[in-house]
Order: sequence, then C-alpha cells, then structure tokens
Amino acid sequence: ACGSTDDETADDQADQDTEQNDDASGDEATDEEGAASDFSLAMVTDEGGVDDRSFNQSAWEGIEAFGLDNGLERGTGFDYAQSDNAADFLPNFNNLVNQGYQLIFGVGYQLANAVEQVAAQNPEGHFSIIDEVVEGDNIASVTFAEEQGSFLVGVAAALKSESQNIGFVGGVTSPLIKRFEVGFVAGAKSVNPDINVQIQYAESFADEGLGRSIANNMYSSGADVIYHASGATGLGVFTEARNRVENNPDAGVWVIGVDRDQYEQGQQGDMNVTLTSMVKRVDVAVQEVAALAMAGNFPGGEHLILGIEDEAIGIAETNTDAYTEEIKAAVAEWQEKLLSGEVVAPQTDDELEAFVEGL
Amino acid sequence: MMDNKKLNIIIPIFSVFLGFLVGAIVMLAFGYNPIEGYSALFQGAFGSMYNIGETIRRSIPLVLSGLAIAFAFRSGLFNIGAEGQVFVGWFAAVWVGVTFDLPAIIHIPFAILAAAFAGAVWAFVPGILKATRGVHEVVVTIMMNYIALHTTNYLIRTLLSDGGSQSGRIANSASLATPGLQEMFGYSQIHWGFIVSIIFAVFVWFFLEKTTYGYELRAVGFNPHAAKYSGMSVKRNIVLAMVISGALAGIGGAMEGIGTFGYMYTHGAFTNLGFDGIAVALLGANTAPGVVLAAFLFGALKVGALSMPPLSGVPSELVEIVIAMIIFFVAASYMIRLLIMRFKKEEN
Amino acid sequence: MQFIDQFIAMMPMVLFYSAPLIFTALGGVFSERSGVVNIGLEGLMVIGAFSGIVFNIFTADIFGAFTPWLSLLVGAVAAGIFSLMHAVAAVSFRANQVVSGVAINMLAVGLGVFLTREIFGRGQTDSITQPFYTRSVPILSDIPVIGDMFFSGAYYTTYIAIIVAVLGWYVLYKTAFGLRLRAVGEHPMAADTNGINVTRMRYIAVILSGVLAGLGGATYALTISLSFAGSTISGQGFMALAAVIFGKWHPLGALGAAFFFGFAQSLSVVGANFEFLANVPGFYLTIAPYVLTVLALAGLIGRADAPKANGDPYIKGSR
Amino acid sequence: MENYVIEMLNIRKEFPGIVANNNINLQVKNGEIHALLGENGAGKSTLMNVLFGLYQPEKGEIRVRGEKVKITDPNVANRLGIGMVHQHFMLVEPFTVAQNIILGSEPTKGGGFVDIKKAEKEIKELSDRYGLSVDPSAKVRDISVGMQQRAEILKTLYRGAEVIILDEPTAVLTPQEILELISIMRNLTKEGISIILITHKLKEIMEVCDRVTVIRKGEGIDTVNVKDTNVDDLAALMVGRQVNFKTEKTPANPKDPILTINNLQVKDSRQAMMVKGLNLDVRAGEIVGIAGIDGNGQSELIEAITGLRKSEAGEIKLNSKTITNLSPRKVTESGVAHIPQDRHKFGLVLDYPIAENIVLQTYYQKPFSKNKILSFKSIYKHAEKLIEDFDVRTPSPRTKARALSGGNQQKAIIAREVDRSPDLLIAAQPTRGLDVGAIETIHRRLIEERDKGRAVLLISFELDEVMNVSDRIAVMFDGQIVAEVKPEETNEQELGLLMAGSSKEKARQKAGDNK
Ligand SMILES: Nc1ncnc2c1ncn2[C@@H]1O[C@H](COP(=O)(O)OP(=O)(O)OP(=O)(O)O)[C@@H](O)[C@H]1O
Ligand SMILES: Nc1ncnc2c1ncn2[C@@H]1O[C@H](COP(=O)(O)OP(=O)(O)OP(=O)(O)O)[C@@H](O)[C@H]1O
Ligand SMILES: [Mg+2]
Ligand SMILES: [Mg+2]
Repeated sequence: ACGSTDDETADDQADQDTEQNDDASGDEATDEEGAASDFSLAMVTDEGGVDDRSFNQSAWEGIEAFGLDNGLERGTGFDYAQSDNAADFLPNFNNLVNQGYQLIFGVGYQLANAVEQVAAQNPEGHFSIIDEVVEGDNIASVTFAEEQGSFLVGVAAALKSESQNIGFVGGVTSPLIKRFEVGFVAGAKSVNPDINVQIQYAESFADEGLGRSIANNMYSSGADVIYHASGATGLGVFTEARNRVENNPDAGVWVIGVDRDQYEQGQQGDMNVTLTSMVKRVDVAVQEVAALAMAGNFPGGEHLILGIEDEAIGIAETNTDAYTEEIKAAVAEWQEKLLSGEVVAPQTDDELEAFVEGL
Repeated sequence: MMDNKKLNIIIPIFSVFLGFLVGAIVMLAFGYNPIEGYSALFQGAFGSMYNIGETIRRSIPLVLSGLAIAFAFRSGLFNIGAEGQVFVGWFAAVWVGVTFDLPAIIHIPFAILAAAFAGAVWAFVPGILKATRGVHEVVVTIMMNYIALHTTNYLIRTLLSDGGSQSGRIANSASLATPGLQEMFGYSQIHWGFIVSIIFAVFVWFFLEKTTYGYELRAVGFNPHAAKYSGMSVKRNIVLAMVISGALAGIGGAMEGIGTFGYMYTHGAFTNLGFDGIAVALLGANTAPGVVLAAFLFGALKVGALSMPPLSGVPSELVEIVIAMIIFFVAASYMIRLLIMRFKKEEN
Repeated sequence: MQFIDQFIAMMPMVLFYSAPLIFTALGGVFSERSGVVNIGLEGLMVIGAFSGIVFNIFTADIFGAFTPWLSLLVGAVAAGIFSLMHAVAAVSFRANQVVSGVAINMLAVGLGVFLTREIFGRGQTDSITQPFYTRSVPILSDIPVIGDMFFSGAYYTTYIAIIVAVLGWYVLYKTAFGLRLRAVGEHPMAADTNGINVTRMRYIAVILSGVLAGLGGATYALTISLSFAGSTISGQGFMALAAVIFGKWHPLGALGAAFFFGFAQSLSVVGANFEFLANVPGFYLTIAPYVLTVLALAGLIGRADAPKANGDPYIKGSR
Repeated sequence: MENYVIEMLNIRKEFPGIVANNNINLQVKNGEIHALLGENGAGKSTLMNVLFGLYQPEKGEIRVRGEKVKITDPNVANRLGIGMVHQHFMLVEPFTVAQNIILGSEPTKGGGFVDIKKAEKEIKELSDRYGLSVDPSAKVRDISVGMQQRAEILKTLYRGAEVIILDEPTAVLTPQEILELISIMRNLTKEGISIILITHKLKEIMEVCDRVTVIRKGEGIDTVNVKDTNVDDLAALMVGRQVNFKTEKTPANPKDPILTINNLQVKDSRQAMMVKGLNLDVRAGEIVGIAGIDGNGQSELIEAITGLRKSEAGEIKLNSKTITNLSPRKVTESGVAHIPQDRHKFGLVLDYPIAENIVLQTYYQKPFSKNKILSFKSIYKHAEKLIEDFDVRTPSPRTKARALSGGNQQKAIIAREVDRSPDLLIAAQPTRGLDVGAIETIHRRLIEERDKGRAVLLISFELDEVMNVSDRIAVMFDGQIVAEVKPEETNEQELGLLMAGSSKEKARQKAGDNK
C-alpha cells in the first residue's frame, strides 16, 4: 500500500537518474540482471517516517527510483526501515545489515550516532549519512548547502515583500536549522540591507498550533512573507496564511515552503499562498551515492556537500502567479553569483554578521 | 470462589491472549495474514540473540519508569510526570558522563545518582505543592513534563554542545554498554542496565513490602486520615513518595543516557517512556515483579513491531492496538472474572 | 500604546488556541463530575481529529462549504462512540479508570495511524480543502477595542465552545439532569437509593465527554492542522485534563483555565513584541506557559477537591 | 385475615460464603412501629435492603398491602410507598437539604430547569406537618447529624412513603434528638404511616414499638408484642443467652491527675472557635465521661489532645508535662491512646490485614521492626495474641479489616489501644452501632483499664453509657465544661438540661420539679 503518490516527481527523478547513471556507468547495471541483483540498498528513516511528505519521503523516492531503474526488487534489492523512536535507529540498521543490504542510508542528522556505531561494527558494509558528517572509512556523509537555497528564497522574499518586513519560523534550534535562517537573512539583506526579518523558533517540529500562533503574530506585526523550516509546525504557518487570504483576497501574505515543493499546502480556492519553496533534493543525493557505490566507487570517508551546482538544492517555481518573471530573473542572477563564487552564502551567525557588514 | 492469588496471575495472561486475539481480528479484517504478522513479531522480538538483546534493552527503561509510577500509585499518587523525570535524569547522567573523568566503578554510580537526584528534584515540586498547598499532582506533573522537555533541549544546546542538537559522547568509564556483552547479543544495543533495573525492582519490592517506610507509604495511600491518626506524617510521605518515584524515573532516563545512547539529543517531542510506564505499572498490578514482566512484554512487542512491516507488510501500529487492548482487558478484568466464574458454574 | 495594541492583537490567538481545549476540558468535567476519571481525553481528541479530517477529505466535493460543520459533527459522533469503550470498562466492568484511559489513548493513536495507512497509503492524510476560516462577526466587530479583541478574526467554533461551556454550567447546576449527574459523582449509593440509575448516568456522562473531546479534536484539526497524522494531537488532551483540575471541575472554571493556557501560550509567542520582554531569551518564553500554570496553581488556586466518588467504580451494596 | 401492609415471607439472601437471611418472615401491620432486633451481622440491614430493592432475594415472596410484588430497584420500592433511611446516611454532602430531598424526583420547569423554589415550599409544608424542622437551603455538610436524619426522613415522605424503614436511626443521635425522633415517629404513625425500626437499644423498643421481630444469625427467631415482653427477655432472645445490663464496677479510686487541661481554645477547619477556654482534669484510676450534644466542641477537644489539630491557646499536660501542639506521634509516645469516633475514617486502614492494623502506631518499634525492617513474624504473633485476648472474630489475622463486622473492627481497635498500656485512654463513642453483647464487652474493658490505674476519658452522646460507665461526668456545652456531676447524684433529665445549656441550679431545680 505504500509508495509515492506523486507520479510527476517520480518521473522527474527517473530522468535525472538516467543522466547520472550515464557518467556512473549505470547502463551496465541495467542491462545485466545478474549485476543488478547483486547490489542492494536500503534506508533507515528518522522519526518522521518514510511518508512524511518531506525529507524521508524524498529519500525513499530516490531509492525506489534507483531500484526500479536497476531492476531491483523491493524487499530484497531495496527497502526501508521505519523508526518510530530514536531508540529504533540502531536496531533498524542492524536488521538491514543482517538482511544483507550493501548500502544503507541513514536519513537525518539524528541518525549520525547510529551510523557511526553500525559502521564501526560492520567494516565490510557501506553506509551513508544524510544531513550530518560522520567520520569513517565506510561512511559517505552527504550534506546540503541549505544556506544557498535559503539565500535564494531570501532574495525572492525581499523582492516580493511590500512591507519590507519578512519572517522566519524555525523548528528546533540547531546548527542545521541555523543554516536555513542565516542563508535566508543574508539573501534578503542582499536585496535590501534595511529589510526587517522577524525570527522565531517553535522548539518543536510537530506543533501546528504554535506554528499558527507564530505566523499570526508575524503577519500581524507587518510581515508579509514567511519562510519556515519547521516540519509539521510549518503546516500552521500555511493555515494562517490561507486563512488570511480567505478573509481578504488582497491580504498579500506569502509562505515559503521547505525541503520539497509545498505548493499543495498553499492552495486556497483559486489562490495559492506558497510563493516558492526551498527544495532539497535528497532523492538526487541518494541516487548519486548509490550510483557511485554500484560502480564500485563508493565515496567512503568522504563528505559530499551538495548544492545548487549539483541540482540538489533548488527553488520551486510552481506558483507562476506569485513568483513573477522579475523575481525569477533576479533570483537567477543571484544564483549565478553563488555558482561563480562571487557571493558565498553564510552558514553561521558570525559569518552572517561579516556578510552583512560587507554589503 | 477462586482465590485471588490465582486470579491475579490468570487475568493478565488472559488479557494478553485477548489482546492478541483482537490484533488478529484486525489483521484479518484488513486482509493481512495474522499468522505471518505474529510470526514476524515473534521473529523481531526473539528471532536471534540480537533481537533478544534488543528486547531486553528496550525493556530496561520501561522497568524503571513502570516502577516509578507503581511506587507513586501505591502511595495514592498519580505521577504522570515520569516522562519529564526521564528527561532530566537522562540529561543529568549524560552531563556527569561527559563532564567528569573518573574510574568506572565511581563514574557509573555517580551518573546514576545524578539522574536519580534530577528526577527527584523534578518530582519534588509536585510533591511539595500537593503536600503543602493541596495542589493536584496531575496538573503539576503535566506542566513539569513540558518544562523538562524544553529545559533539557536548551541545556543540550548551551551546556553540552555549542548550539548543537546533540551532546558529546559520554566517557567510556560512564558507559553501561560494553562491547563484550553487545557482541554476545549479536551487536545489539543491550547494556548492563538490565542489572540496574532488576536491582531497583528488588529495592522497590523490599522497600514497599518489608520496611517501615513502605508500610507508612502504603498506609497513606490507602487512608491518609488513619495514617495521620496513627502518627505518620502524611505530608512527608507524599513528598517522599514523589521524590522516590521521580528518582526511579530519572534512573530510567539514565539507562538511555549512559546505556542505550551514550549521549543525549534535543527532542522534538516526548519519548513516551514515561507514558508507557503508566501502562507497564498498571499491567504489572503496581507490584515490582509484575512491572518487570510487563516491561519485558512491552519491550518485546515494541522491538518485534519493527519487523512486522518488512517481514509481513503489517503496519507496526498494529502492535499499538494490541498493547492498548491488553491494557484495556486488564482494566476491565472484572469481565474476565465474570467469564471465569460462569465457566466454573457450568462445570459444576 | 504599544502594550495595549499588542494585547489586543493577541486576543484572537488566545481564542483560537483555547477552543479545542475548552471543548475537551468540558468533556472531562462531565465525565469526572459523574465519578469517572477520564485521562483518555487525548485519545478521544485523536479520534475526533482523525474522523473529522477523513470525512472532510472524502466529502468536500459533495458538501462544499458545509463540509467543516459536518466534519465537526462526525468527529464528535465518532469519538462519542469510541468513548463507549471507556464507559463499558469503567462503569460496567469496574475497571481502574486510569488504566482504561491509558488504553483509550494508546488505542486511538494506534488505530488512527493504522487506518490512515490503510486509507491513504501513508502515515498522514492530505490537507483538507474545506477547513474553517476565521471570520469577523458582523456588527460586533465594529465595537471599538472589544470588537478587535473578541469579534474579529476568530473562529465561530470558539464562540460555540464558549456557549457550550455556559450551557454546560447551566446543565450541571440548574437542571435535574445535572443534579443527578453530580450526585452520582459525589455519592453514587445515595443517588442509587434515590432511584437514579447510576450506570446510565455514568454512561451518558462518559459518552458526552467523548462527544465533547471529539469536538475538541475535530476543532483542532479543522482550524489548525488541517490534516491528520499521529502527532497531530500531541498533548492537548493532557492540557485539557489539566484545565479540568485547574478549573476545579467546574465548566466555567475549565473555560477560564483553557483561556489561561491559551493566554500563556500566546504570550510566549508574542512576548518578544513587548518591550519589557524583548530581551528575555526565547527559552524562558517557551517554558513560560507551563511555569505560569504551576505558579498560578501554587499561589492562587491551591486545593481543589475532586468529586468525592471520582475514580471509584460503583458496586451496588458495597460500603 | 390481618391487615398487613408489608409481608416478607421465607426470604433467603446469600452472599458468597454466607447466608445472611435464611427463611425469614416479617409482617408489618398498618400504622404500627415494628422493631427488628438482632446482633451485629444478624442480617437486619440485609433484609431491609431486600425490601427496598437494593438486593434481590434468592427465595421468598414479598407482599405489599396483600399484593405480591417484585421489588427490582429502589424506584419500585418508592412507587410502592416504601422509603428507607439507611444506617449510613445517603446524603450528598455538598448539596443542600432541598437538593438532597428532591434528588431523583425533581420538580422542573421548562428546559429541565429545577424549580428549587417550589421544592423548598413543598419541603416546608411537609416538615411543618410532621414536625421535622430542617433548613432546606443549608448544605448538608454544614448541618447537625440530627438535621441530616430529619432530611432523610423528609426524603422518604417527599416521595410519598407509607412505610418507612429506619436502620439504626438513634445510633448517631443525642438524647434530645432521640426524644425528638420518637415524637416524630409517633406523629408519623398518627398520619397512618408504618415504621420498621432497627435498633440495638432495647429501651427504645419498649418505649415506642408495638411489635418486635428478632433475628439471630440470619434466622428469624420470633415476633412478639412489646407489651407482652421485657428488656431481659428480648436480649435473651436476641443473643441466645442471658445478658447482664448493669455494668458491674467497684467505686473508683482516683489518684494523681494524669491529664490536665487549662483554658484550651481550639478552632475547627472553618476557623470557628469550637473549644472556648476549656478546663478539665482526669486522674489515674477514674473514668471521666464527657456528656454533651454533638457539635459542642467534643471532636475538636479530642483532636487537640491527640495532636491531630492545633490549639490556639491554653495548655494540655500529661503527667504534668506539656503536650500542647505536639505531633500525634509524640502524643502517642507520651502515653495517650485513642479510640476514634469514626472507626472507618481514622481507626483503620481498611485495606490492611487486621494484623497490620494492630501495629498501626507501633510498627516502627521493636520487636515489630528492626532497623526500619518489618518483622512480620512478631507482628503476626502479636496480632494472634490480641485477637485471642480480645475475642476479635476474624477468620485469620491476614483478613483485611474491611471484611470484619463493625463490632469486631471496634474490638480490634480497642485491643490495639488498650494493649499499649497508655496512661490516658480516650474513648470516643466506643460502642456506636454495636449490639448489646459487644457493648458489654467493651464497657468491661474500659473499667478494667481504670482498675489498672489508667485515666480514661470517655466521650459519648449516649447518656446511658455515660451514666453507667463514668465515675465522674463533665458536661460540655458550647466549648466549655459547664458542670461536673457524679453519676449517682444525677439523672438523665438533669443531664439533658445541662447539656442544653441550663445552669446547674436551674437544671437541678427543673429536674427535681418534674420528679
Ligand atoms: N454486600 C455483602 N457482601 C457480603 N456479605 C454481606 C454483605 N452484606 C452483608 N453481608 C453479610 O451478611 C450478614 C448480615 O449482614 P447485615 O448487614 O444484614 O447485618 P446487620 O444485622 O444489619 O448488622 P448490624 O447490626 O451490624 O447492622 C453479615 O454476616 C455480613 O457479613
Ligand atoms: N461488601 C461487603 N463484603 C463483605 N461483608 C460486608 C460487605 N458489606 C457489608 N458487609 C458485612 O455486613 C455486616 C454488617 O454491615 P453493616 O453495614 O450493618 O455494618 P456494621 O457492622 O453495623 O458496622 P458499622 O455500623 O460500624 O458500619 C458486617 O459484618 C460486614 O462484614
Ligand atoms: Mg446493619
Ligand atoms: Mg451497624
């Protein structure tokens, strides 16, 4: 009964997949059944679960696509293990190891310790951790340059905002979420150094009510674009924006989604409050690592930072009504600057301070 | 009439059976094969040394949170705050584990003691408010749970890391996990905490049933007026009961901190160790041996549940349903009593 | 004045946050006033939220703007039926009511997520397309200050919650039904010898608590989360239980307590707007609602006496 | 054919392991007061609960006004005109008198709204008609026991009862209240109402009843006309042997004062001053009885002595050492024993076995515990001895206190208190609700203690008891000791007047006049 309901994305991924497989000598794998069934990969979810319509789901879609492309079977060639609790991480890894999976992903920074432990106990296996860096010869660490994507949505927010007052809602305070915050502020200030950015953390990824309250407060005190990096708490932000639009179609409030294109969450009648989303292509990352591993080039001990140039970080352009051509053009300009290295998005408070001073 | 001792054993067993029966019916109704489902569950819980190790490991904190709640219940108090006490205990143990450098023989007890102390402090607040101001302990402990969650998160970020979401690892000398033991159980996360939990189960049993303290606590739980009349201090006993209960829950947290994980991370929500403790205590009839058995059953079910989706396709939530139904049948044990009595009558 | 403005701006937030708590706490009041402890409120909210959302998703096309109202009803009815389990255990089978409540909580989440997986193929539902929206009450919202505080940008469900609370007070304290219900919770044997059917009264009270908690859960789902997952209801039921005790088992007390929680919660959000709180670190604002509650209980409210027979199964002829 | 309003024929009611009623017959004539007499646990309450529909009999037939009926629940009983005032009152404490009376048959206006005004008016009329004075708007928890009982009777009348069952109504009343109740009963029968009266007080039966049915150990023994019998015969019928009523005792031989109370002032939980400068002493080797109407500060006095309540002013000395405001534990250790008024609330942990109840104040001492560890061996040995010595009827020392009859629970408490060899023994209502056999035993115990040289302070609302057992009577009124008299120099009437607040001279005069 499980699986992706989002066929479009799956197709997209399939396309990209083939591209990547080209340079990773993937055709061999697809042609030769024997070779394909030799390889197997799996993932362990964090507490969100494989169908969180966010991070874990994206990773699973990547694994599924990779598996199907390479003629693997669910349950033997590729699979996932669901964690309901942090204490489940290690048993899940071990179960997958015992079932003989060759490459196992830990999806989410919370799994770092588990990956470290299981990798040490199984020097023969290949492991990969997403969103965190773990030392180990048989571990590939993959992180994303969220600050780049956040920078770009910051630019978009600044351009969209009429009040020049925008907001950021964080989940739980952590270095990871900090990158979102700092990148966003930097992007916005690059457009207008005097822009006002309200920042608040809900200290929960699962409190829609609180997300709602925070958004209400931010919009009421003049913000018109809110970027959230707060999981289910962010649903409350969408609720608040939709409610405002429902009451007043000219309310002009916007939400910027996170991790995947949250266009659907913003639909309100024939309006949509999702300005854009900072898309983190975990699926891309997973497939990249998988392809390398299958080709025998597993990047053990390496730290891959995937960003715009890898097409692992992007920004959604679904809402063509709101996300105007001008914004698109401006964002593209800044994207060039990021790609060329002319601008480097900050990752910490200190870097942000320096960045702002340099403006 | 059947004597009570026998019934007290038959009823939980029967409840477990009925709980599984309901689970099987649910599986059938949704087109799953219950035999496959349950054998996956059993595999997951006991299929290999590894799984057995995991089951034991999962039971350890449940024994302690169950003991905590049972202890309070026996004294007439409802400690919904075990959840929060687990948090602060976990934190305190990890703090000791990362901050100090001591020989294991001191370090481990010190960490456990710190956890007990933190849990005790957390439970002291509702205890003293109940004793002196008559404030209902249920409200205060619910609030203390949230305070614990946010406070430990904050302290992990500020005290145990540099704005990070995880503390550092505890020193090896503070760890209850040893490679030898884990290897024996197929590299599971088992740790020596199972001995700690058994020690405290024995302690609780002895304390409640055999000492004058326990005699007083139970008297206060049954009838505070008579306790006061006979010269016991009801207030002191309420505080004492809460504090010991909190200490036990705190030690439950330590089992996660210096046993299972060896560190602490910021939590986005409750661990449910405390809330599950309520169910464990009640299934174990608020007695120490009962709590140990109930915790082991819960541990087995929760660990076994992880294997249900991959091996049989049954969603792991089915186990939640089974557990809930077991507790329900224990609660409604009068129904089972009636059934048994009717059965007996027909026999005669 | 900035302070006053912030305060006014805060009110709608307080109102929407409190509504689910008010409904649910009222449910708790009814149940516990009849002598049945109900810590299953959390689970009953889950059932209300789950069924409200599922109904909404499947019938939005049919009922259009009417859907949220019907969803509310469905949530209430479903939780009412679900609460029968608690009634059967607690009233007919002399269960330890805390145990049975714990079972209700576990079962609700387990069943909710299990069914969600069966229906939607994953652990959470889609977002609903027909939620409730805040509205300004015609005329009333034009009243200066008060209009802004209480009648603009609030949900109709909040007003219903307040009305239900007042109605609850009327029913419990002014009607024969309420007199009997309270008698059953204080001294069931006295009620029994007066010819009141204790079992029936307690069944009614528990089912009412299910209906109200279902309303609470559905209200939360239809106004705030707009979808259902295992974590949608995470602790609100326990907060409602706290409101029951905080409010001394009185419908209007529970109403006040729910508002207090809403207020404290909102204060933690808007705190940073107030000048005098602007420099307080976020952490302190986060825990403020809970600390405030403990302080209020310790300092102002103090002792609260539960209905005397609360938690005791009634066994005819025992003493 | 006699005109019976109630006929219970061959009633059998079993409880697990016991036959509470075995083929009992009870026939009540229209307009009579019919007594039901029997020892504790004889099955009286059970029989009445069957009549009132709380229990279903295994066998037997009930007829009301000649018609066979099946009384499935109290509603049916009410409809048949049967009302019951239970041994333990069935009143909801936080409710008002009126609310309690109308509960279950409330007059309503539209919307289920209770018409309390109308109810209060009807209650007023009823209470005027039968002479049952109550304050309909007072909360039950604030009124005296006597008024609570009148409220209970009104409850039955309000429902149109024609037969009223009174289960031990006088056990909780003061002598004045008993007199009132007797006149109320007479009023009721005048209005054509029949009464079934359960009581252990044979004098009362002789005074008001027309006929009496005696049951013993679940069996119906006999029904006799009161005018054809006497107290001794009734007691013999009930117990199955001759009973000695007049407590045998030698004159007291008082020695040094053990308890000295000076100018004591105590407030109750509502902060009302209840003991207002009380002075009293009790000497070794004497029994001082405190006579007084309930609510004149007796409970507060006892609680202050025993450390359960703080006193505001004054001094309490035991053996010339002050024990004012010491903790209950300290008071106990200084040599005070206390048989509490409410044995269920204070006297026992009902869910503890009898043995563990017997060490309730001494569990922490040797030999019952060493180094904080309980020695169950010593506890049970001790319990077995006391159970034997005090004739506590229990299947085993492991039996929970809850399962014992009231009389045996009381005996266990007395065993525990007396066994500690206290200097001062406080006995509050020690025989409340007990049958004559049990009363005899307990009185004998108190006198034995006196003879061993202990000081005994007896608080009782029953004049008979105070007069029979005490060596000296202190009359308590409005928080003070207003008079001290010798039992042999006074009579019930004089005491009654003193208790109502008359001065000694006036009381003596009046009592003398009446003679
Ligand atoms: N609910 C019950 N369950 C079991 N046994 C009972 C119950 N009620 C009464 N009994 C038993 O039935 C017998 C008769 O009890 P009952 O209450 O009728 O005595 P009684 O004559 O009213 O005594 P008392 O004078 O003390 O009021 C007792 O032996 C008692 O143990
Ligand atoms: N649930 C019960 N189980 C067993 N015995 C019972 C039960 N209820 C009552 N009894 C028995 O009924 C008998 C009489 O009960 P009753 O209510 O008349 O109390 P009592 O002996 O008069 O004491 P008191 O008046 O102090 O309460 C006792 O022997 C008691 O053991
Ligand atoms: Mg009786
Ligand atoms: Mg009696």
